[in-house]
Amino acid sequence: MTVKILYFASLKEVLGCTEESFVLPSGVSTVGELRSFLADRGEKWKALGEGRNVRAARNQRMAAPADPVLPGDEIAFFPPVTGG
Amino acid sequence: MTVKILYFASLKEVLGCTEESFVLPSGVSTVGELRSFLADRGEKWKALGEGRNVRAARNQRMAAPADPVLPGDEIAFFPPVTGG
Amino acid sequence: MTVSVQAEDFDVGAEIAALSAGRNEVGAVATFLGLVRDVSGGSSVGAMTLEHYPGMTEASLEEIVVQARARWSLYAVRVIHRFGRLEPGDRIVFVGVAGAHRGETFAACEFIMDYLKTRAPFWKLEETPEGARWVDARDSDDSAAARWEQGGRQA
Amino acid sequence: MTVSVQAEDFDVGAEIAALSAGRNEVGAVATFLGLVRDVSGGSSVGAMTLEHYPGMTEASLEEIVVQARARWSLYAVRVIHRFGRLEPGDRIVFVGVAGAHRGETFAACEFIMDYLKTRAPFWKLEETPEGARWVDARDSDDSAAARWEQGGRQA
Repeated sequence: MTVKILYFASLKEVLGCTEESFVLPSGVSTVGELRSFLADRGEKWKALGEGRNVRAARNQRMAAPADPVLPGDEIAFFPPVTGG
Repeated sequence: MTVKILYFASLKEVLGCTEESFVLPSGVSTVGELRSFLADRGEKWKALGEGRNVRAARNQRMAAPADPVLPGDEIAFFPPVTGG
Repeated sequence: MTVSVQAEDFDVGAEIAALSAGRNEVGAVATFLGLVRDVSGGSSVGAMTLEHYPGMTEASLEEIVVQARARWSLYAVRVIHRFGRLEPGDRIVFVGVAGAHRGETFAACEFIMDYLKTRAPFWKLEETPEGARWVDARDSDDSAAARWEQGGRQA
Repeated sequence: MTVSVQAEDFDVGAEIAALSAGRNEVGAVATFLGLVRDVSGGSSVGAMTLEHYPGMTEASLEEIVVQARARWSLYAVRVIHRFGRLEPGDRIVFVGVAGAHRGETFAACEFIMDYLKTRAPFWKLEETPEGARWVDARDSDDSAAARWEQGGRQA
């Protein structure tokens, strides 16, 4: 019942975390619910809070808040992209 | 009272002429009048006639029929361009 | 090979030549080359580091190319994007599109760049005299990409 | 040197490098390369000969570049157009534009090509199995150039 969570760029720096293995708690079944849960972990995790410009990917594809999170998924959170 | 006239591409081939020195007759004072005069020279010169898709330049700039023709000018007639 | 995400530099002339090599039906090659500027947001930039999301970045670029090929009839497409530390004047990104005529190659090349800017996971960290800073996404990039949704630029 | 009208081939990679050489404020280089196609209007093309109007051709291209520079803020522009006999796969024309950001370089590059196609005195004579024939101007080229008059593509 675990997922891999990745953080990139400024979000990675603020959180001090690149990657974690995360056991899905009950009540967390979508990308949006996962993000809300993580945002409540403590002060620095507010960077994931509502109103912050954070994008998410599920299994390496851009994801919407309503997209499901299933065991074994790779979920990523990152700021808007700035390549090119 | 002469002008240099140049012909290019398909027009050059049809007329069998690349360049000529031309003495301006009275009544020919614009690019359009020059073109009409030339078109009346004979059968093959109808390629310059009204309704034919011919462009003109005066002193190496695109010219309109109403543009003046003055002694010493270089006038060119050619089909629509197809480079690039 | 259509998409490359790499630390190494690339040879623009060779990439352009490859787009039409052995394809005499190619009449038009439109390309874009992005370079590191020595100035950004009013600050001088000594260098930048490009971070990416290995796996997703390549897949995103491939998907953008698939979309471009679905919109326009193209003979060849090439996308190269570098990551890691780069200095002013260094090449960052190359997009090349080969087709029969110029309209579709210009449109496809610009489409790919606009989508890359908003959908491919890359992030720039700039080194300036005021310290290192992550580049903010620009609203103008979102609106550039949005143009293609409205059907206004089918070329 | 901004404009060249020449019989000789050119080095695309070197031309693109020159557009940003020593200019670290360049962030974007958009280019277009036109090649001889082996097919045209349903016929196979063995070769073509490009005729031009020495003097006026160069002046026309310079004027088009002046107009592009008046519309957009550009750091460097390069236009090369060949004349004489060319075979399928041969390079015909190169337009390269360097600027700060991509939008203006894409727009200026396409603008220059659209105007070149309708305003620069070049004419193509194609050699086909049915004989040599002068290429007709295309209405689509006129409408491509007309877009820029309507203010619809300021980018």
